[in-house]
Amino acid sequence: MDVLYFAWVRERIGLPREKVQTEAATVTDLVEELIAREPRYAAAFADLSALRVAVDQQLADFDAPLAGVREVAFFPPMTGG
Amino acid sequence: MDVLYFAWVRERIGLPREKVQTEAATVTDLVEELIAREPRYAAAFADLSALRVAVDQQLADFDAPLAGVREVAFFPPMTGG
Amino acid sequence: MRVSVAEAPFDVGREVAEFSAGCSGMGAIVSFTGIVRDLPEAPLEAMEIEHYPGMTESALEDMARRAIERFSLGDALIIHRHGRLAPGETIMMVATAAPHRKDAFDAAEFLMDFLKSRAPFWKREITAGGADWVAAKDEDEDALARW
Amino acid sequence: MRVSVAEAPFDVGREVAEFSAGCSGMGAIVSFTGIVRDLPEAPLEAMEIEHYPGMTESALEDMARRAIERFSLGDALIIHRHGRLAPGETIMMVATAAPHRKDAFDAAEFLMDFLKSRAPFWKREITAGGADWVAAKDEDEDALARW
Repeated sequence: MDVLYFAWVRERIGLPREKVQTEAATVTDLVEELIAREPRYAAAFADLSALRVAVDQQLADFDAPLAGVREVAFFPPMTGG
Repeated sequence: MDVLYFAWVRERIGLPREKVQTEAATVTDLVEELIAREPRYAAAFADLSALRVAVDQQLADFDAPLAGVREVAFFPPMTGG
Repeated sequence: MRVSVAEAPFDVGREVAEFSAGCSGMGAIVSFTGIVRDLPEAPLEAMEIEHYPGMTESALEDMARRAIERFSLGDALIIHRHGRLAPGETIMMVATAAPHRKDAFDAAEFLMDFLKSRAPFWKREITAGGADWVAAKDEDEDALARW
Repeated sequence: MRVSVAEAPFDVGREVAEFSAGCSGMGAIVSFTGIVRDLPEAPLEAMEIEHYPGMTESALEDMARRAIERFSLGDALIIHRHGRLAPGETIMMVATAAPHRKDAFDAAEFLMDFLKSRAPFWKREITAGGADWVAAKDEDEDALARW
Protein backbone atom coordinates (compact mmCIF):
# COMPACT_ATOMS: atom_id res chain seq x y z
CA MET A 1 0.00 0.00 0.00
CA ASP A 2 1.22 3.52 -0.79
CA VAL A 3 1.09 5.85 2.19
CA LEU A 4 1.39 9.58 1.48
CA TYR A 5 2.06 12.51 3.80
CA PHE A 6 1.44 16.19 3.15
CA ALA A 7 2.31 19.55 4.74
CA TRP A 8 3.57 19.31 8.33
CA VAL A 9 2.77 15.59 8.51
CA ARG A 10 5.25 15.11 5.65
CA GLU A 11 7.78 17.30 7.47
CA ARG A 12 7.47 15.45 10.77
CA ILE A 13 7.72 12.02 9.21
CA GLY A 14 10.46 13.21 6.89
CA LEU A 15 9.23 11.80 3.60
CA PRO A 16 6.38 12.42 1.17
CA ARG A 17 5.42 8.80 0.51
CA GLU A 18 6.40 5.23 1.22
CA LYS A 19 5.33 1.67 0.55
CA VAL A 20 3.92 -0.03 3.62
CA GLN A 21 3.33 -3.78 4.01
CA THR A 22 0.37 -4.08 6.31
CA GLU A 23 -2.57 -6.28 7.27
CA ALA A 24 -4.26 -3.36 9.06
CA ALA A 25 -8.03 -3.63 8.81
CA THR A 26 -8.74 0.09 9.23
CA VAL A 27 -6.97 3.42 8.99
CA THR A 28 -6.75 3.54 12.79
CA ASP A 29 -5.01 0.14 12.79
CA LEU A 30 -2.54 1.43 10.20
CA VAL A 31 -1.86 4.54 12.30
CA GLU A 32 -1.14 2.34 15.32
CA GLU A 33 1.31 0.23 13.33
CA LEU A 34 3.10 3.36 12.12
CA ILE A 35 3.22 4.92 15.62
CA ALA A 36 4.83 1.72 16.93
CA ARG A 37 7.63 2.01 14.37
CA GLU A 38 9.51 5.18 15.29
CA PRO A 39 9.15 8.36 17.36
CA ARG A 40 8.75 10.55 14.23
CA TYR A 41 5.52 8.69 13.41
CA ALA A 42 4.36 9.05 17.00
CA ALA A 43 5.05 12.79 16.74
CA ALA A 44 3.11 13.10 13.49
CA PHE A 45 0.13 11.10 14.75
CA ALA A 46 0.10 12.45 18.32
CA ASP A 47 -3.24 14.24 17.86
CA LEU A 48 -5.53 12.54 15.37
CA SER A 49 -8.13 15.31 15.73
CA ALA A 50 -5.61 17.58 13.96
CA LEU A 51 -5.31 15.15 11.03
CA ARG A 52 -7.38 14.23 8.01
CA VAL A 53 -7.15 11.08 5.92
CA ALA A 54 -7.89 10.19 2.33
CA VAL A 55 -8.36 6.59 1.21
CA ASP A 56 -7.75 6.06 -2.51
CA GLN A 57 -7.91 9.83 -2.94
CA GLN A 58 -11.30 10.24 -1.24
CA LEU A 59 -11.68 11.92 2.15
CA ALA A 60 -12.46 9.23 4.73
CA ASP A 61 -12.86 8.59 8.44
CA PHE A 62 -10.22 6.94 10.59
CA ASP A 63 -12.41 3.86 10.95
CA ALA A 64 -12.53 3.36 7.18
CA PRO A 65 -11.66 -0.22 6.13
CA LEU A 66 -8.47 -0.80 4.15
CA ALA A 67 -9.39 -4.01 2.28
CA GLY A 68 -8.45 -3.57 -1.37
CA VAL A 69 -7.11 -0.06 -0.79
CA ARG A 70 -4.05 1.04 -2.79
CA GLU A 71 -3.32 4.49 -1.39
CA VAL A 72 -3.79 6.18 2.00
CA ALA A 73 -2.83 9.82 2.63
CA PHE A 74 -2.45 11.71 5.91
CA PHE A 75 -2.48 15.51 6.15
CA PRO A 76 -3.61 18.45 8.28
CA PRO A 77 -6.96 20.20 7.65
CA MET A 78 -6.90 21.65 4.15
CA THR A 79 -6.38 25.35 3.46
CA GLY A 80 -7.25 25.88 -0.18
CA GLY A 81 -8.90 28.79 -1.92
CA MET B 1 -40.86 72.90 -11.43
CA ASP B 2 -39.61 70.24 -13.85
CA VAL B 3 -41.72 67.10 -13.89
CA LEU B 4 -40.19 64.02 -15.52
CA TYR B 5 -41.79 60.75 -16.62
CA PHE B 6 -40.06 57.47 -17.37
CA ALA B 7 -40.93 54.10 -18.94
CA TRP B 8 -44.69 53.43 -19.31
CA VAL B 9 -45.55 56.56 -17.30
CA ARG B 10 -43.78 58.55 -20.02
CA GLU B 11 -45.62 56.59 -22.70
CA ARG B 12 -49.06 57.11 -21.15
CA ILE B 13 -48.55 60.83 -20.58
CA GLY B 14 -46.91 61.16 -23.97
CA LEU B 15 -43.90 63.24 -23.07
CA PRO B 16 -40.65 62.76 -21.12
CA ARG B 17 -40.69 66.05 -19.18
CA GLU B 18 -42.54 69.31 -18.79
CA LYS B 19 -42.50 72.52 -16.77
CA VAL B 20 -45.36 72.68 -14.29
CA GLN B 21 -46.50 75.82 -12.46
CA THR B 22 -47.82 74.61 -9.14
CA GLU B 23 -48.40 75.57 -5.53
CA ALA B 24 -48.81 71.90 -4.55
CA ALA B 25 -47.54 71.28 -1.03
CA THR B 26 -46.77 67.59 -1.48
CA VAL B 27 -46.21 65.05 -4.25
CA THR B 28 -49.76 63.76 -3.73
CA ASP B 29 -51.14 67.29 -4.21
CA LEU B 30 -49.14 67.57 -7.45
CA VAL B 31 -50.48 64.22 -8.66
CA GLU B 32 -54.06 65.40 -7.97
CA GLU B 33 -53.47 68.57 -9.97
CA LEU B 34 -52.08 66.57 -12.89
CA ILE B 35 -54.93 64.03 -12.79
CA ALA B 36 -57.44 66.91 -12.98
CA ARG B 37 -55.85 68.19 -16.18
CA GLU B 38 -56.44 65.46 -18.77
CA PRO B 39 -57.41 61.78 -19.04
CA ARG B 40 -53.86 60.73 -20.02
CA TYR B 41 -52.62 61.88 -16.60
CA ALA B 42 -55.50 60.11 -14.91
CA ALA B 43 -54.51 56.95 -16.82
CA ALA B 44 -50.86 57.25 -15.81
CA PHE B 45 -51.64 57.92 -12.14
CA ALA B 46 -54.59 55.50 -11.82
CA ASP B 47 -52.72 53.21 -9.41
CA LEU B 48 -50.18 55.01 -7.25
CA SER B 49 -49.06 51.72 -5.69
CA ALA B 50 -47.59 50.87 -9.13
CA LEU B 51 -45.60 54.11 -9.20
CA ARG B 52 -42.45 55.45 -7.61
CA VAL B 53 -41.40 59.06 -7.22
CA ALA B 54 -38.08 60.88 -6.98
CA VAL B 55 -37.84 64.42 -5.61
CA ASP B 56 -34.74 66.28 -6.74
CA GLN B 57 -33.33 62.94 -7.92
CA GLN B 58 -33.78 61.17 -4.58
CA LEU B 59 -36.37 58.43 -4.08
CA ALA B 60 -39.19 59.84 -1.95
CA ASP B 61 -42.68 59.08 -0.61
CA PHE B 62 -45.84 60.53 -2.09
CA ASP B 63 -46.32 62.67 1.02
CA ALA B 64 -42.92 64.35 0.52
CA PRO B 65 -43.14 68.18 0.68
CA LEU B 66 -42.40 70.16 -2.48
CA ALA B 67 -41.24 73.47 -0.98
CA GLY B 68 -38.02 74.52 -2.75
CA VAL B 69 -38.06 71.45 -4.99
CA ARG B 70 -36.84 71.86 -8.60
CA GLU B 71 -37.47 68.43 -10.11
CA VAL B 72 -40.02 65.65 -9.53
CA ALA B 73 -39.96 62.38 -11.47
CA PHE B 74 -42.59 59.65 -11.76
CA PHE B 75 -41.86 56.13 -12.92
CA PRO B 76 -42.74 52.47 -12.40
CA PRO B 77 -40.72 50.26 -10.02
CA MET B 78 -37.15 50.10 -11.25
CA THR B 79 -35.73 47.10 -13.09
CA GLY B 80 -31.99 47.60 -13.20
CA GLY B 81 -29.15 45.12 -12.95
CA MET C 1 -14.45 53.55 -6.57
CA ARG C 2 -15.72 53.93 -10.10
CA VAL C 3 -19.24 54.22 -11.50
CA SER C 4 -19.94 54.26 -15.23
CA VAL C 5 -23.30 54.70 -17.00
CA ALA C 6 -22.92 54.54 -20.75
CA GLU C 7 -24.48 53.23 -23.93
CA ALA C 8 -21.26 51.74 -25.30
CA PRO C 9 -20.24 48.11 -24.72
CA PHE C 10 -17.46 47.45 -22.21
CA ASP C 11 -14.85 44.70 -21.99
CA VAL C 12 -15.63 42.52 -18.94
CA GLY C 13 -12.25 40.81 -18.99
CA ARG C 14 -10.33 44.06 -19.14
CA GLU C 15 -12.48 45.61 -16.40
CA VAL C 16 -11.97 42.64 -14.06
CA ALA C 17 -8.23 42.58 -14.79
CA GLU C 18 -7.81 46.31 -14.16
CA PHE C 19 -9.96 46.24 -11.05
CA SER C 20 -7.97 43.29 -9.62
CA ALA C 21 -4.63 44.89 -10.44
CA GLY C 22 -5.56 48.06 -8.57
CA CYS C 23 -6.44 46.36 -5.29
CA SER C 24 -3.33 46.05 -3.14
CA GLY C 25 -3.81 44.30 0.19
CA MET C 26 -7.13 42.73 -0.81
CA GLY C 27 -7.36 38.93 -0.78
CA ALA C 28 -10.79 38.54 -2.37
CA ILE C 29 -12.35 39.95 -5.52
CA VAL C 30 -15.88 39.17 -6.64
CA SER C 31 -17.41 40.20 -9.93
CA PHE C 32 -20.96 39.89 -11.19
CA THR C 33 -21.85 40.26 -14.86
CA GLY C 34 -25.40 40.58 -16.15
CA ILE C 35 -26.11 39.44 -19.72
CA VAL C 36 -29.18 39.77 -21.95
CA ARG C 37 -30.48 36.20 -21.98
CA ASP C 38 -30.72 34.47 -25.31
CA LEU C 39 -33.48 31.88 -25.01
CA PRO C 40 -34.49 29.75 -28.01
CA GLU C 41 -38.02 29.24 -26.61
CA ALA C 42 -38.67 33.01 -26.25
CA PRO C 43 -36.63 34.77 -28.92
CA LEU C 44 -35.81 38.32 -27.94
CA GLU C 45 -34.93 40.85 -30.62
CA ALA C 46 -33.51 43.36 -28.21
CA MET C 47 -33.52 44.67 -24.65
CA GLU C 48 -33.99 48.43 -24.36
CA ILE C 49 -32.85 50.10 -21.17
CA GLU C 50 -34.11 53.55 -20.23
CA HIS C 51 -32.58 55.46 -17.34
CA TYR C 52 -32.75 58.78 -15.49
CA PRO C 53 -29.58 60.71 -16.39
CA GLY C 54 -28.18 62.51 -13.38
CA MET C 55 -30.09 60.50 -10.79
CA THR C 56 -28.65 57.23 -12.11
CA GLU C 57 -25.05 58.29 -11.56
CA SER C 58 -25.69 59.69 -8.09
CA ALA C 59 -27.73 56.63 -7.07
CA LEU C 60 -24.93 54.27 -8.17
CA GLU C 61 -22.27 56.38 -6.44
CA ASP C 62 -24.32 56.33 -3.27
CA MET C 63 -24.70 52.52 -3.44
CA ALA C 64 -20.97 52.04 -4.05
CA ARG C 65 -20.09 54.32 -1.13
CA ARG C 66 -22.49 52.48 1.18
CA ALA C 67 -21.07 49.10 0.12
CA ILE C 68 -17.49 50.25 0.68
CA GLU C 69 -18.30 51.53 4.16
CA ARG C 70 -20.53 48.68 5.26
CA PHE C 71 -18.28 45.84 4.06
CA SER C 72 -14.89 47.55 4.58
CA LEU C 73 -14.09 47.21 0.89
CA GLY C 74 -10.82 48.23 -0.66
CA ASP C 75 -12.67 49.20 -3.83
CA ALA C 76 -15.95 48.87 -5.72
CA LEU C 77 -16.88 49.18 -9.39
CA ILE C 78 -20.30 49.54 -11.04
CA ILE C 79 -20.77 49.68 -14.82
CA HIS C 80 -24.29 49.81 -16.28
CA ARG C 81 -25.29 50.27 -19.89
CA HIS C 82 -28.45 51.81 -21.32
CA GLY C 83 -29.98 51.94 -24.80
CA ARG C 84 -30.66 49.01 -27.11
CA LEU C 85 -28.86 45.72 -26.42
CA ALA C 86 -28.93 42.48 -28.39
CA PRO C 87 -29.30 39.03 -26.76
CA GLY C 88 -25.94 37.86 -25.41
CA GLU C 89 -24.69 41.41 -24.83
CA THR C 90 -23.39 42.38 -21.42
CA ILE C 91 -25.77 44.75 -19.57
CA MET C 92 -23.80 45.57 -16.48
CA MET C 93 -21.20 44.46 -13.97
CA VAL C 94 -20.18 45.09 -10.40
CA ALA C 95 -16.89 44.20 -8.76
CA THR C 96 -15.87 44.30 -5.11
CA ALA C 97 -12.53 43.87 -3.36
CA ALA C 98 -12.19 42.99 0.32
CA PRO C 99 -9.60 41.44 2.62
CA HIS C 100 -11.73 38.27 2.96
CA ARG C 101 -14.21 36.44 0.75
CA LYS C 102 -17.38 36.86 2.82
CA ASP C 103 -17.30 40.66 2.65
CA ALA C 104 -16.52 40.64 -1.07
CA PHE C 105 -19.45 38.27 -1.79
CA ASP C 106 -21.87 40.09 0.53
CA ALA C 107 -20.97 43.48 -0.94
CA ALA C 108 -21.49 42.25 -4.52
CA GLU C 109 -24.91 40.82 -3.60
CA PHE C 110 -25.78 44.03 -1.72
CA LEU C 111 -24.91 46.10 -4.80
CA MET C 112 -26.92 43.81 -7.09
CA ASP C 113 -29.97 43.82 -4.82
CA PHE C 114 -29.95 47.63 -4.71
CA LEU C 115 -29.26 47.98 -8.43
CA LYS C 116 -32.24 45.76 -9.25
CA SER C 117 -34.82 47.83 -7.34
CA ARG C 118 -33.29 51.19 -6.39
CA ALA C 119 -31.33 52.39 -9.41
CA PRO C 120 -33.47 54.27 -11.96
CA PHE C 121 -33.29 51.86 -14.89
CA TRP C 122 -36.26 50.39 -16.76
CA LYS C 123 -35.98 47.44 -19.10
CA ARG C 124 -38.19 46.79 -22.10
CA GLU C 125 -38.13 43.52 -24.03
CA ILE C 126 -38.59 43.76 -27.77
CA THR C 127 -39.93 40.60 -29.44
CA ALA C 128 -41.60 39.85 -32.77
CA GLY C 129 -44.91 40.31 -30.92
CA GLY C 130 -44.16 43.81 -29.64
CA ALA C 131 -42.48 45.63 -26.75
CA ASP C 132 -43.12 44.94 -23.06
CA TRP C 133 -41.80 46.74 -20.02
CA VAL C 134 -40.20 44.22 -17.68
CA ALA C 135 -42.21 44.06 -14.45
CA ALA C 136 -40.39 44.44 -11.15
CA LYS C 137 -40.28 41.15 -9.24
CA ASP C 138 -41.53 40.81 -5.67
CA GLU C 139 -38.48 38.64 -4.97
CA ASP C 140 -36.18 41.52 -5.92
CA GLU C 141 -37.97 43.82 -3.49
CA ASP C 142 -37.84 41.09 -0.84
CA ALA C 143 -34.11 40.63 -1.41
CA LEU C 144 -33.52 44.13 -0.03
CA ALA C 145 -34.96 43.19 3.36
CA ARG C 146 -31.83 41.28 4.37
CA TRP C 147 -29.57 44.35 4.26
CA MET D 1 -17.04 22.72 -16.97
CA ARG D 2 -13.31 23.21 -16.64
CA VAL D 3 -10.92 22.53 -13.77
CA SER D 4 -7.27 23.54 -13.90
CA VAL D 5 -4.54 22.87 -11.32
CA ALA D 6 -1.22 24.34 -12.39
CA GLU D 7 1.84 26.18 -11.16
CA ALA D 8 1.78 28.80 -13.92
CA PRO D 9 0.03 32.16 -13.54
CA PHE D 10 -3.25 32.68 -15.38
CA ASP D 11 -4.92 35.76 -16.82
CA VAL D 12 -8.04 36.54 -14.75
CA GLY D 13 -9.41 38.98 -17.31
CA ARG D 14 -9.03 36.54 -20.19
CA GLU D 15 -10.53 33.68 -18.17
CA VAL D 16 -13.58 35.75 -17.17
CA ALA D 17 -14.04 36.99 -20.75
CA GLU D 18 -13.79 33.49 -22.23
CA PHE D 19 -16.05 31.99 -19.58
CA SER D 20 -18.68 34.69 -20.17
CA ALA D 21 -18.50 34.36 -23.94
CA GLY D 22 -19.17 30.62 -23.75
CA CYS D 23 -22.36 30.87 -21.68
CA SER D 24 -25.33 31.21 -24.04
CA GLY D 25 -28.70 31.60 -22.32
CA MET D 26 -27.21 32.51 -18.95
CA GLY D 27 -28.12 35.91 -17.49
CA ALA D 28 -25.76 35.93 -14.51
CA ILE D 29 -22.05 35.28 -14.18
CA VAL D 30 -20.16 35.48 -10.90
CA SER D 31 -16.40 35.24 -10.50
CA PHE D 32 -14.27 35.04 -7.39
CA THR D 33 -10.54 35.68 -7.47
CA GLY D 34 -8.22 34.92 -4.55
CA ILE D 35 -5.02 36.93 -4.25
CA VAL D 36 -1.96 36.59 -1.98
CA ARG D 37 -2.46 39.53 0.38
CA ASP D 38 0.28 42.13 0.49
CA LEU D 39 0.15 43.71 3.94
CA PRO D 40 2.70 46.36 4.97
CA GLU D 41 2.29 45.45 8.67
CA ALA D 42 3.08 41.75 8.10
CA PRO D 43 5.40 41.53 5.12
CA LEU D 44 5.15 38.20 3.37
CA GLU D 45 7.98 36.98 1.18
CA ALA D 46 5.97 34.26 -0.47
CA MET D 47 3.03 31.91 -0.16
CA GLU D 48 3.83 28.26 -0.91
CA ILE D 49 0.97 25.99 -1.85
CA GLU D 50 1.34 22.21 -1.64
CA HIS D 51 -1.31 19.91 -3.09
CA TYR D 52 -2.14 16.25 -3.65
CA PRO D 53 -1.74 15.59 -7.38
CA GLY D 54 -4.51 13.34 -8.64
CA MET D 55 -6.83 13.83 -5.69
CA THR D 56 -6.85 17.61 -6.21
CA GLU D 57 -8.13 17.38 -9.76
CA SER D 58 -10.80 14.82 -8.93
CA ALA D 59 -11.91 16.76 -5.83
CA LEU D 60 -12.30 19.96 -7.85
CA GLU D 61 -14.15 18.16 -10.64
CA ASP D 62 -16.48 16.64 -8.08
CA MET D 63 -17.16 20.06 -6.52
CA ALA D 64 -17.82 21.64 -9.91
CA ARG D 65 -20.21 18.83 -10.88
CA ARG D 66 -22.08 19.15 -7.58
CA ALA D 67 -22.38 22.93 -8.00
CA ILE D 68 -23.66 22.59 -11.57
CA GLU D 69 -26.30 20.09 -10.53
CA ARG D 70 -27.38 21.76 -7.30
CA PHE D 71 -27.64 25.31 -8.67
CA SER D 72 -28.67 24.44 -12.26
CA LEU D 73 -25.60 26.15 -13.65
CA GLY D 74 -24.88 26.55 -17.33
CA ASP D 75 -21.18 26.23 -16.59
CA ALA D 76 -18.55 26.35 -13.85
CA LEU D 77 -14.81 27.02 -13.84
CA ILE D 78 -12.18 26.36 -11.15
CA ILE D 79 -8.53 27.36 -11.54
CA HIS D 80 -6.12 26.83 -8.63
CA ARG D 81 -2.39 27.34 -8.60
CA HIS D 82 0.25 25.60 -6.50
CA GLY D 83 3.94 26.21 -5.85
CA ARG D 84 5.55 29.47 -4.74
CA LEU D 85 3.55 32.71 -5.16
CA ALA D 86 4.58 36.29 -4.43
CA PRO D 87 2.31 38.80 -2.62
CA GLY D 88 -0.20 40.28 -5.06
CA GLU D 89 -0.23 37.16 -7.25
CA THR D 90 -3.50 35.50 -8.08
CA ILE D 91 -3.92 32.15 -6.28
CA MET D 92 -7.15 30.88 -7.75
CA MET D 93 -10.49 31.73 -9.24
CA VAL D 94 -13.94 30.24 -9.66
CA ALA D 95 -16.64 31.34 -12.06
CA THR D 96 -20.27 30.29 -12.29
CA ALA D 97 -22.98 30.96 -14.88
CA ALA D 98 -26.70 30.65 -14.14
CA PRO D 99 -29.97 31.96 -15.54
CA HIS D 100 -30.43 34.21 -12.48
CA ARG D 101 -28.14 35.97 -10.04
CA LYS D 102 -29.00 34.11 -6.82
CA ASP D 103 -27.92 30.73 -8.17
CA ALA D 104 -24.72 32.17 -9.66
CA PHE D 105 -23.79 33.82 -6.33
CA ASP D 106 -24.76 30.79 -4.22
CA ALA D 107 -22.82 28.43 -6.47
CA ALA D 108 -19.67 30.57 -6.31
CA GLU D 109 -19.87 30.71 -2.51
CA PHE D 110 -20.55 26.96 -2.37
CA LEU D 111 -17.44 26.29 -4.47
CA MET D 112 -15.31 28.64 -2.35
CA ASP D 113 -16.51 27.10 0.92
CA PHE D 114 -15.67 23.60 -0.32
CA LEU D 115 -12.36 24.68 -1.85
CA LYS D 116 -11.27 26.19 1.48
CA SER D 117 -11.76 23.04 3.55
CA ARG D 118 -12.26 20.06 1.23
CA ALA D 119 -9.75 20.46 -1.58
CA PRO D 120 -6.29 19.02 -0.78
CA PHE D 121 -4.25 22.23 -0.74
CA TRP D 122 -2.02 23.41 2.11
CA LYS D 123 -0.67 26.93 2.33
CA ARG D 124 2.59 27.95 3.96
CA GLU D 125 3.53 31.57 4.59
CA ILE D 126 7.18 32.47 4.18
CA THR D 127 8.31 35.54 6.12
CA ALA D 128 11.69 36.89 7.22
CA GLY D 129 11.06 35.03 10.50
CA GLY D 130 10.56 31.60 8.92
CA ALA D 131 7.87 29.45 7.36
CA ASP D 132 4.47 28.69 8.92
CA TRP D 133 1.72 26.38 7.74
CA VAL D 134 -1.53 28.32 7.57
CA ALA D 135 -3.96 26.90 10.15
CA ALA D 136 -7.46 25.95 9.02
CA LYS D 137 -10.06 28.34 10.40
CA ASP D 138 -13.06 27.17 12.40
CA GLU D 139 -15.17 29.69 10.45
CA ASP D 140 -14.23 27.96 7.19
CA GLU D 141 -15.39 24.63 8.57
CA ASP D 142 -18.55 26.28 9.92
CA ALA D 143 -19.24 27.84 6.50
CA LEU D 144 -19.81 24.34 5.08
CA ALA D 145 -22.74 23.73 7.41
CA ARG D 146 -25.07 25.91 5.37
CA TRP D 147 -24.88 23.75 2.24
